[in-house]
Amino acid sequence: MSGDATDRFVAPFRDPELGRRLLGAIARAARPGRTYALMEFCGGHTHAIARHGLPDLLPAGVRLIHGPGCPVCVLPVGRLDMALALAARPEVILTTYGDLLRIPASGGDTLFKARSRGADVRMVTSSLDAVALAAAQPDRQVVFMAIGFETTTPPTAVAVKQAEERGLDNFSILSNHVLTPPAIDAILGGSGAPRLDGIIGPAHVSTVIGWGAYQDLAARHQTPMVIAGFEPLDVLQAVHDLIGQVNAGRAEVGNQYARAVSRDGNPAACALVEALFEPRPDFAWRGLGRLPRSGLKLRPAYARFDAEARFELTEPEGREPPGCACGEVLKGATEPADCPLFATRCRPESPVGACMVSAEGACAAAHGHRRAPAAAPA
Amino acid sequence: MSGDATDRFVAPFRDPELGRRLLGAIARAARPGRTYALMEFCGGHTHAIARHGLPDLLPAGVRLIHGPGCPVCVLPVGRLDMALALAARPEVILTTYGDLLRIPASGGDTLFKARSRGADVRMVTSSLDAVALAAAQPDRQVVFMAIGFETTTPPTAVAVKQAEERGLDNFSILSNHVLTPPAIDAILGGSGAPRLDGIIGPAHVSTVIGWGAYQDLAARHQTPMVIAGFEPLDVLQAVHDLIGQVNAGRAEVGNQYARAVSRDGNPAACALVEALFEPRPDFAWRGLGRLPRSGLKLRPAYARFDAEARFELTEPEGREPPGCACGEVLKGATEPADCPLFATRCRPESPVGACMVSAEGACAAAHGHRRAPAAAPA
Amino acid sequence: MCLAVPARVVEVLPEAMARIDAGGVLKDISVALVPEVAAGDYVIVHVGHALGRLDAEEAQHTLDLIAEMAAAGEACDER
Amino acid sequence: MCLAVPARVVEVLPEAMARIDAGGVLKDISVALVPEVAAGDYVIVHVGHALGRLDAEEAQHTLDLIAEMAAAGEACDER
Amino acid sequence: MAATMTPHGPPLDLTHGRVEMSHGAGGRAMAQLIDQLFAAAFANPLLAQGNDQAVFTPPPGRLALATDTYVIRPRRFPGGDIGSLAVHGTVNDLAMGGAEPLYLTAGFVLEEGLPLGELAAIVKSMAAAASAAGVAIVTGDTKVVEHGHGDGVYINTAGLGVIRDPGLDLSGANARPGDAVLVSGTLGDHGMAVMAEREGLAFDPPLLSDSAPLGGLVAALLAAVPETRTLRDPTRGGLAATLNELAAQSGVGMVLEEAALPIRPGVRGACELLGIEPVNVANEGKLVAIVPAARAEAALAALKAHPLGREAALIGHVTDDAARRVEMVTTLGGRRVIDWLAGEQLPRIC
Amino acid sequence: MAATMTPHGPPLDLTHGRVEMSHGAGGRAMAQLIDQLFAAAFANPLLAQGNDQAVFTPPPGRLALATDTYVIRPRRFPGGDIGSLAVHGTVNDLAMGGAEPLYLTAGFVLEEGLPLGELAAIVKSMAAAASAAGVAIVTGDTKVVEHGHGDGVYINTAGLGVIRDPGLDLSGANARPGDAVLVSGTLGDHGMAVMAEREGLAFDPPLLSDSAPLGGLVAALLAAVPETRTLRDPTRGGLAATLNELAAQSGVGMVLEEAALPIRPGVRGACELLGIEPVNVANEGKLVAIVPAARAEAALAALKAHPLGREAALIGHVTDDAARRVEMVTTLGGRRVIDWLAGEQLPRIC
Ligand code: SF4
Ligand code: SF4
Ligand SMILES: [Mg+2]
Ligand SMILES: [Mg+2]
Ligand SMILES: [Mg+2]
Ligand SMILES: [Mg+2]
Ligand SMILES: [Mg+2]
Ligand SMILES: [Mg+2]
Ligand SMILES: [Mg+2]
Ligand SMILES: [Mg+2]
Ligand SMILES: [Mg+2]
Ligand SMILES: [Mg+2]
Repeated sequence: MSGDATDRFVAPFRDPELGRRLLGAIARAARPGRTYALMEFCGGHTHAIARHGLPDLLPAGVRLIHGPGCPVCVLPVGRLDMALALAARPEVILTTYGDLLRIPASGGDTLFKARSRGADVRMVTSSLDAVALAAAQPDRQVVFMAIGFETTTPPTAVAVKQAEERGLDNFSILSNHVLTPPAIDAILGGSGAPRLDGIIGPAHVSTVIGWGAYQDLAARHQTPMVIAGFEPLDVLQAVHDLIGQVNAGRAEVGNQYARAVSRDGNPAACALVEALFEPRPDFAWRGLGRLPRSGLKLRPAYARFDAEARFELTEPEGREPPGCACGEVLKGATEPADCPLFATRCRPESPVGACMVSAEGACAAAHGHRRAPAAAPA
Repeated sequence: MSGDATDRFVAPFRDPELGRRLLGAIARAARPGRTYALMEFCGGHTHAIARHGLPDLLPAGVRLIHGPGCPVCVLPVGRLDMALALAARPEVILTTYGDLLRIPASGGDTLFKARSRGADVRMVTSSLDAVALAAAQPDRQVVFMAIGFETTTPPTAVAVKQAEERGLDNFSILSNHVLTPPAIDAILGGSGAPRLDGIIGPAHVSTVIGWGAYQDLAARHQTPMVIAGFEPLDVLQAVHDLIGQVNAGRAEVGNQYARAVSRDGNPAACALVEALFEPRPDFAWRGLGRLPRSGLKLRPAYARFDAEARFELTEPEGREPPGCACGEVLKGATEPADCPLFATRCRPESPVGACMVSAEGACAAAHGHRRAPAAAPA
Repeated sequence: MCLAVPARVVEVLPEAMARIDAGGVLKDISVALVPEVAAGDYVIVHVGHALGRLDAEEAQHTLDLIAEMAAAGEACDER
Repeated sequence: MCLAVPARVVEVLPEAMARIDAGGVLKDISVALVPEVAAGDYVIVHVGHALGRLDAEEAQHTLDLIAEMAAAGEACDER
Repeated sequence: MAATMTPHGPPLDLTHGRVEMSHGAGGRAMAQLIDQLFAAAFANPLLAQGNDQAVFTPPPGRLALATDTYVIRPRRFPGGDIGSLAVHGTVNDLAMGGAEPLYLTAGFVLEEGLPLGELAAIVKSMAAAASAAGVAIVTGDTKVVEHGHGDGVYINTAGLGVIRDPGLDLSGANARPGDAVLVSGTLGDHGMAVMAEREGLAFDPPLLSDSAPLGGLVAALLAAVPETRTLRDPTRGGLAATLNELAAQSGVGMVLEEAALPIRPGVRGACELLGIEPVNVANEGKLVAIVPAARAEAALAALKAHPLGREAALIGHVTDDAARRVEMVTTLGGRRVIDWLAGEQLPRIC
Repeated sequence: MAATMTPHGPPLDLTHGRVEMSHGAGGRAMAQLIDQLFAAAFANPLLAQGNDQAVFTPPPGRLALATDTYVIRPRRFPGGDIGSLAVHGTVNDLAMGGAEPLYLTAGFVLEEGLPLGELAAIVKSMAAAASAAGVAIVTGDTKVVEHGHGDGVYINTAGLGVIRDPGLDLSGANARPGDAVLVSGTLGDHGMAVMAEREGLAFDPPLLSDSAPLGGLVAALLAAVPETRTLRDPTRGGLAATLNELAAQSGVGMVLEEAALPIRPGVRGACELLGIEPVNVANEGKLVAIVPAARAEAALAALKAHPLGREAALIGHVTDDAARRVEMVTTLGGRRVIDWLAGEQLPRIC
């Protein structure tokens, strides 16, 4: 039975022949002369689209616009500066997911650079690794720099719960968890963003919160949305469905990713998050500004696990990288290649902005996976 | 003026021509057929004698016997086991003089081996380095494994005083300081030791406590003693003087090392040691057994700097290395070369006993500096 | 960040852990978020946690829909 | 352990320290145990501390004694 | 590193002994370590010369010189250890130039505390790998660094080899538009076998590093296709780094077929799980061969006929892209650039 | 290590930049480090081949191969740094075999956090030393280890040299009873200059490491005394280790005259202060020569005529002691054995 999860849930959704036929169906569905501006909200979709080379295959009128759905890309510099300040404390071991280590903070500093200066910064692949580390190193303060959308919050909640059960007094989290609906609301309602004809909605976020969470948004902004998986056929089917809705003048929430997503999501995960976290009054998003009730912090009952309380941190005014158009890119208002620094001063090995670092960042996707223009030799 | 201390106090005391003439005087002074069994108490003398190749140059009747005056050689295994137990504590940085790192403890363990297992053991060249380390690492417990005769105790006292003045609460010492008069008393009065005709007395110990400290011993045991410096002409002059006393039937304390030693020594150093330290009821010496009032510990007023109190240590019954004749060698009862392990199982790179490790140990001196018999190939 | 992979639960382990098989790769993960999970179930795995169960029938249904949609288009073409 | 070397005090420093010259080697050591020491004095240095002062006249006196003793012996030989 | 022929005390304690600073201090303890461990395992006449340098008369032909340092963690991994890797990695760099390996030098940086038994096992593995690759370890060096300044053991090897064919030129600058790009087997086995150890992943079926000496495979290929343009082993940085290097060096582009890349299911699965790409994962027993298009089938056949090339594949071709891009046609027919890794991904895999 | 000819972003920041893990990951950051730092400093045609191996036609003659790894702390010391030392140490091991150095390989183990500016200075020093020694660094390797797993930088070099005289044999096995033992200058300057940095010692007059390439001195000696039996550089372990090695290898004994040993006052003073012996302290620009007794004066004259041998001295002779002891007649006329160092004394001096 080895590999059968892949056989059932991955391989068929990458089938070249079915893909070819689906692309044919899209080409036929798209009305000649009409433009379909579709935003893939999730960085996961951005990554999949680039990795499978989909833009070249879609009809000219179908334009895919990268959204702000990359948690590390939208994290404002001030939050990274907080992590750097924590990492500089000798008693602290700062743990986080690998994505975050290379993101430029104020002045171009990064957690990797902090580590090279001697700070104890460690990459984990699971929130529970951070808890295990705290248990193993009782004389150190282990801080988990928690980040992510609704997908990633429940694993953080499990970690806090576990730390509570194990009675650890040296574990805390720096919560940067954010919520997708306020961001989509801002994109659809805000100024400076392009007019969108439809949205490819979050995959694994929806596994947790359910596709029902987006119904109000679609209706309010009269914009169709299709929740889609991260395989290429998932994306193509969502594109097909959105074109169909646009053509029909509908604005519904479709669920292409029914194998993983239900209307209500994972109630156990939602309940755990609800028990531990509460919305902050507002939270800053790179590109989108401060959005009300868009970020989560631990409830007062769990304040002892909250690094902001434990270490009396306040969020500094971070200095965003000068010249970087990440904010505009994240709204879909600017194409990465239109940023003057793209592929010249800002390159994957020497990124200026977060969007060039994360594997799900729009600029990294544009630089690494597409047919990038060659840079001039140094 | 550079180098003038050497020109005045070292070079002339190594003068080959004067040495040759002094050796002639010794040859003439030694009565034919008579044996002069002279013990050099200090390891420093043992080292100097070997380093300058003196035994070959003395008349056949003059026999130099190595004494127990090597503080690391006489340290019983149980004290080293205490240091190893301390070093194994994660919060402890154990500091000590380099001589001690390779001395075999119970089961052949050493501080170097502990370090290779991950213990934080650091060599210092001054007691004050340990204090500086404690000041620099306030979150660690710095223990100074203090060892030595009256020479080395005042520097330890200065360190404790400095830690007190700087208000350090993470500095302590494991005192292994011992006193020379009880050891000389045991050698001269004890059984199992050879009959000695004279003693070459401690050099730098006497700088501190003065030559007067030995008058009672010389008189009581009717054995002449000459305090001597560590240069070859110092040793030869002392030998000449001892032969003269033996020939004349005298038993006085002579002071060959008048450039550094007075009758009363260094009163400031003595007063400081007196203020901080008190004699233990007894202390164990390898070879000589437990000698009353022969070891020093911090006075109760300084107990917070005493690692034995702070870490609630008791001295375990150490296991001396099986087969090692160090105890007998230290009393002068056995020659190193007569130990069955000498130069076979016990070698400088794989020492069995302490006397093969210390540069001042009788076995190391015999192995390294003399015309040792060749070992059989492994 | 939202990288997640499908896997089959090989064995449920104590303390809300399970051994999963993701494309021939075995790993121990937390199933604290899917308390009802059993061996043989399919789950979606994210940062060392099962986020939810996967429904093989729904997967097949989606594939059928895609095939139909693609075929419908081609049928149109053939006309 | 009782290794100690003669040195000349080059400069007395604050906090009971001094810079010494031992055969062309300069080092900062503690002079807490010889509080009265001054630049130009000779001291004997052990584990980073001056243990006591050295007396150049006594050194010369000892050397004279040795020379005398050796000469006396040789004079005897010549007899 | 040569034997000192000096008598020692009791033999090294390989059961409880650990590396101590004295083992690197140039004294008796170091001489003993060298005699009883290194000289005993690597024994050969040149090493036995016992001098600071090995002296020999080279065979006729051009010579090739290569070096690599091995800092891999964990030191043992499924399919090998740092000792065998330190031989394979360097003899393969020689083989990629068409050179037959003659001699290796070995430089060890040992961390205080390394169990002597583990060092002995590594040295034994190194000796066995050298013997299998037909190369002699003729001189060496041992340093010991304090606990906390190393990671058990780092090994540098430098290799000297001979290129017997006077006309052979396998420089990376030789690729020409139209040439075929081949790989000698599955991608990413080494890097993923190593990474899995660290990430607590297991494989069903088990995954082994591909670490192996490639001299025989190269000889077989060159015998069949002497027109071979260039060879390179896709180690650190994986296939992506190697092809970008070759494209830059030759001033060409390349296009690969995603569907043609040979990748084991376990490697593919682990890459999905960890969010990385098989083309960025290291190999230690694979080569990339670029041959004239007309010789592609012959080259493929020659590779497949060798035990280390059974899963060889033709994966793409060289283009005249002035921008020297390496691109890939995806299984769905799209195109994307295969870039170098930007930063770190698989630390310490070699 | 070869230049990749790949375009990069902004140049390395040598003022504030530090080594990061990405600099060893086989991707763009590593390629940039290699291009902008190593390839630029070491530039030569073989390195510019840009392949995994440097290929060349050797000159006629026998070849010599040597390697050493350099882990010295501090990395800069009076008279040199780890970069120049890594060249001198290895070319000297070649020179001791009578070989003229041709090529070096260079393997770097960089610790995360090393300031790039410091690395650049070390690389520059290495390039200057190689150029002065007439040797080209033709291939290399860079690894990066995590903070706390190295000590800034460790460098391995392997050297290939040519012995042009077909009759030359300088093996350590050639010493014969009656031969003269010479040393080319003062003992212990390197080890003591390094140790003094760590122990907070200063010198008046200042003491510099003797680190230097000895090829020219060897050539001068061999021209004057082609009958020279053997040469060796008394590095780690000092003169004592070197003479014991040679005694063991040749099956002879030696007797030295303490009064004949050339030792600077500062080195002697520091040895007294630290309780160590100058014969156990490392040198990096000195050689021991053993020559037939009848040629001792000619050898001494040849050494003294060279700038690196001005303080050369005849220090003793070879005996037929079957126990292969190295002994010393002390200034007072006594005798003692000069043994290997038993354990550690001067950690990390090379
Ligand atoms: S290319 Fe770089 S600088 Fe420009 S928007 Fe993207 S991340 Fe920012
Ligand atoms: S030779 Fe070794 S075993 Fe024998 S007495 Fe001396 S130290 Fe002990
Ligand atoms: Mg996402
Ligand atoms: Mg003494
Ligand atoms: Mg290489
Ligand atoms: Mg390689
Ligand atoms: Mg290679
Ligand atoms: Mg070496
Ligand atoms: Mg060497
Ligand atoms: Mg060398
Ligand atoms: Mg050498
Ligand atoms: Mg390499």
